[in-house]
Amino acid sequence: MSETFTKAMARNIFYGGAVFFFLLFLGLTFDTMQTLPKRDHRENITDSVVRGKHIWETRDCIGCHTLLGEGAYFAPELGNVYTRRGGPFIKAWIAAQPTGAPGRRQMPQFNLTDQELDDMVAFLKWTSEVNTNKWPPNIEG
Amino acid sequence: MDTPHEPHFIRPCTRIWLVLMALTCSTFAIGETGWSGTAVMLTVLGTAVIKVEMVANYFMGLRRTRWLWRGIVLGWLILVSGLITIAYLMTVK
Amino acid sequence: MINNTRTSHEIHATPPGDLAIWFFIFAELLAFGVFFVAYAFARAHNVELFNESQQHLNRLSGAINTLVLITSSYFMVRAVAAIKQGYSILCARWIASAIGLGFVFLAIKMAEFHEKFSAGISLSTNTFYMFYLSLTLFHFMHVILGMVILAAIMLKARNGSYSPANHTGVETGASYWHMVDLLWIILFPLVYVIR
Amino acid sequence: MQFQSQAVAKPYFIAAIGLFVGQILFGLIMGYQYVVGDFLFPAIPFNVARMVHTNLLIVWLLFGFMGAAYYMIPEETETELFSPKLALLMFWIFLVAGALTIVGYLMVPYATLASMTGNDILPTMGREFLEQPLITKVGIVIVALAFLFNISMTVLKGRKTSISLVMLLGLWGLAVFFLFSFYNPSNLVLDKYFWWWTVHLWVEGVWELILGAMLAFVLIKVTGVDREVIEKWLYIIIAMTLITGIIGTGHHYFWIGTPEYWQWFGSVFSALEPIPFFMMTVFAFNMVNRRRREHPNKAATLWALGTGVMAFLGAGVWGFLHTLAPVNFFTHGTQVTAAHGHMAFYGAYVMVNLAMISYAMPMLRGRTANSGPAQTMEMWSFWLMTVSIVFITLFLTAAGILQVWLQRMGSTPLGFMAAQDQIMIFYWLREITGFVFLLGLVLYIWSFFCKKGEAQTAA
Repeated sequence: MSETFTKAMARNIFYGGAVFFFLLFLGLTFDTMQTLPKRDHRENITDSVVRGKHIWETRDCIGCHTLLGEGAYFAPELGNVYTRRGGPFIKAWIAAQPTGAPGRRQMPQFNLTDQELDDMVAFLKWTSEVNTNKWPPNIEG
Repeated sequence: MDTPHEPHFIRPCTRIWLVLMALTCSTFAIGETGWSGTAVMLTVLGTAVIKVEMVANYFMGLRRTRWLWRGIVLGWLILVSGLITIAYLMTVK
Repeated sequence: MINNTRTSHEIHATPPGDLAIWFFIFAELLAFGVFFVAYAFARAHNVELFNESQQHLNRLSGAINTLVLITSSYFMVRAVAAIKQGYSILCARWIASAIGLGFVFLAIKMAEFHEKFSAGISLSTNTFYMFYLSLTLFHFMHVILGMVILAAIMLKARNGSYSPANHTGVETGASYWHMVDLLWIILFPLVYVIR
Repeated sequence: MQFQSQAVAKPYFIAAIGLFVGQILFGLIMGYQYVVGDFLFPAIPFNVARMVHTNLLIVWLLFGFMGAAYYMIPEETETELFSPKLALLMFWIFLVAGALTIVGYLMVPYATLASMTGNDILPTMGREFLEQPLITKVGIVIVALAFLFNISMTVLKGRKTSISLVMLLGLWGLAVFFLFSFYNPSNLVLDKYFWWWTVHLWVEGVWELILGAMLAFVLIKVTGVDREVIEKWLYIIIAMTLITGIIGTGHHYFWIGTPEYWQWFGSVFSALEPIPFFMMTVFAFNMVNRRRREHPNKAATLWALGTGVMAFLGAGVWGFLHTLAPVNFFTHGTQVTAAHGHMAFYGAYVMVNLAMISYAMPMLRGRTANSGPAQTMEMWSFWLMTVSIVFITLFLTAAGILQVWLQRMGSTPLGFMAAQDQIMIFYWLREITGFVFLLGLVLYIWSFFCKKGEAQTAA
C-alpha cells in the first residue's frame, strides 16, 4: 500500500491545491471588487464619514462593540445603531458617558467635540446603509 | 484497462464509451423536448447515476479494487443524487 | 513496485494511481457534491426563477462538451492500456489527444461564457446564474488543472519514464481526469436539463 | 539537545509562558467585567483589557512559533543556526517592543497613543487584533524578516526536510499576510474584506502549516515512526487545510457588505474545514499507536494527542456549528463566536505550543524528560486547563444560544443589555471556570521547578 502512496505526490497535491484554490480566491475577490460599489455606496463616503471612521478607530470602539457583527461582544451592535436610535440620540449618548451606575458596564468619556460627534454619526449612518444581505436579523442587532 | 490477449472484437472500454455517448445523447434529447415532471427528472438523474458508475468502475478502474473504494464513490453518489431527488420532489405538490 | 501491473481478474487493495490523488479526488467530490445539493435546494426555493433562467442556457454546447469530456476520458483509458503494454509513444499520443479534447472543451465553454458575460450576466445577477457560473467556472478551472497534470505526464511518457512495471503516474493523472469528467456528467443534466 | 544554537529557543519559550500568564490574568479581568460592569473602571476599561488579552495571545503564540522554529530547524537541517546572535537580539527587540506596547495600552488613552506613534501618517490602529501602534507593526515586520532570514539561511545550508520546508512556508506566509494590516482604506467594507486576509489567512491558513509542522516534529521525536510516513500525512493534511480554508475565508463575507454568493462559497468550503482537523486527530493517534519506542516524556505525547482532539473540537466542530450562512445569520457577533474562538485557539495553537515546549524544554535543560512527579504535575495541568476550556466553551455557547433566542428571535426581541442581564449566570460560571484554568497554568509553571524524583538523562 505504501508504494502507491508517495510523499512526492502528496507534496504535489499540496502545492497544486494551494495554488489552485488561491487563484480561485483571487478570482472571486476580483469579482467582489467589481460588485462592491453597488453595495457599499462608496459615493456617499464624505470627508465627514472618513473622519468618523478615524475617530471610531482611535477610540478603539471595536474593543467593546461589534460593527457589522465583528468586534467584541461586550456592548451593542453599532452597524445599525443609526436606524435604531438616530443621530441626535447617538451624540447625546456618547457625550453623557460614563453613566456611573454601580455594577453596570461603563463606556469611557472620550471628550469629543461637536464636530467629531457629527463625524461619528456620519460614519455610523453610512455604515447602516451598506447592503449587508439583511443582517442583523432585527433592529436590536 | 484490459489485457491485450483476450480476443475482443471491440475492447470493453470502447463499448462503455459508446454507451456513455448514447446516454448523453438521450439526455440531450430529453432536454430538447422540454418535458418536465417527476418521471422525466428521475430518468435524467438516473441516467447520470448510471453514467457516473460506469466511469467510476470501468474508466477509473474501481471495479477491480476493494469494495471500500467503490463504496466511497457509490455512497457519495447515492447521497448526492438522493438529496437532489428530495429537493426536487419537495417542489412537486 | 512489484505488484503494479494490473491484470484483469485481480482485486487490488488501492485504486489505480497514487493513493494521495485519491484523497484529493474524494475532497473534490465532496466539495462538488455539497455544491450540487445546495443547487438543488436553492432551486426548490425558487423553481420559477431557475426554470426560466435555465431556458437561456446553451444546452447544445453543454451536451457537446459532455461528449467531448467522455471521449477525452476514454482516450486516457487507452493511454493507460498502452503504457501497460509498454508503448510509451502511443501512450503519449493518447494523452495528447485527451489534452486536445480538453482544449475543445475550454473553447466551447469560453464561447458560452462570452455569450453570458456580454449579456451582462454575472455572479450577482440572480441565484440561478450564481450557481451556473460558480459551478461551471469551478469545473472549468478543474479542466485546466487536469490538463496541466496530463501535460506533465505526457512529457514524462514521451521521455520513456513509464513502463509496464511502473506506470502509477499515468494512472494518477488518468484518475484525476476521469473525476473531472465524472463531475461534468452530473453537472450537465443538473444545471442544463432537469427542470 | 543536538546543536548548541538550539539553546536560543529557551528564552523564547520562557517569554511565551510569561506572556501567557499575562493573557490569562487579563482574561480574568474581562470575565469579571462581564459580570460586574464597572470593575476597574476607568483605570482599565473593557476595551483596553481586551486589547491586552488578545494581543498578548498573538504575541506569545508568535514567541512560541519562533522558539519552536529555532529549536526544530537546526535538528531538522542537521546544522547549527545561521546566527544565534541575531536570534537573541531579535528576542530582546521583540520582547521590549511588545512590553512597551502593552504599557502604552495601559498607561495612556488609546487616542493619545495613536497620535504619539504616528497613526496620523498611516492609520492602521483600532481594528480588532490589529490594535498595535504603527511603530510596533513596523517592528513586527522587521523582527519577522530578521527571523525569517535567519531560519531561511539555516535551511539553505542544511538538510531540507519536508517538515522544515512546511514550517518555513508557514512562517513566510505569516509575514506576507501580516502586510495586509497596513492597508486600511476609508471604505469600511474594503477594510473588513482585507482585514480578514491577515486574520483568517493566518489562523485558518498559514498558521496551520506551522501547527502541522510542529506537531509532525514532536510526533517523529516521541514515537520514532518513520519520517517518510509522517511527512506524507503532513502534506495531505495541510493540502486539505488550504483547499478548504482559503475559500473558507468566505464564511466571514456573509454580512459585511460583500456579495451574496459568498454565503454559498463560504458555507460549502468552511463546512469541509473540519476534515483536515479530523485527519490530524486520526493521524496523531495512529502515529502514537504505531510508535517504535517508548519516549520517557509522556507529558509531551499527551499534549500532542490533546492538540489533535481539541483542535478538531474547537476549530472543527465548534466552527462548523455556526459556519453555515442560515445559522450564522443569527449567531454572527454573539457569544457563540466567542465560544468557538476560545476553544479553537486553545486547542490548536496554545496546545501545540505547549506540546513543543513540553518536549523541548527538558532537552534545553539537559535532560531527555522531566522526573516522574514533575510529569505527573504537568499532566494534571493539562487536564485542568483542557477541561476548564471545555466548560468555558460550553458556558459561552449556552450564553450565545440564549442571547440569540432573546435578542434576535421572536416578535418582541430584547435589547442588547436586557438580554445580557438574562444570561449573567453563564458569565459567572465562565469566570469561575477561568480561575480553574489559571490554577492549571500555575501548576504547569510549577512543574518546571519540581525538584522531586530523578530527571531522565539517558539520550
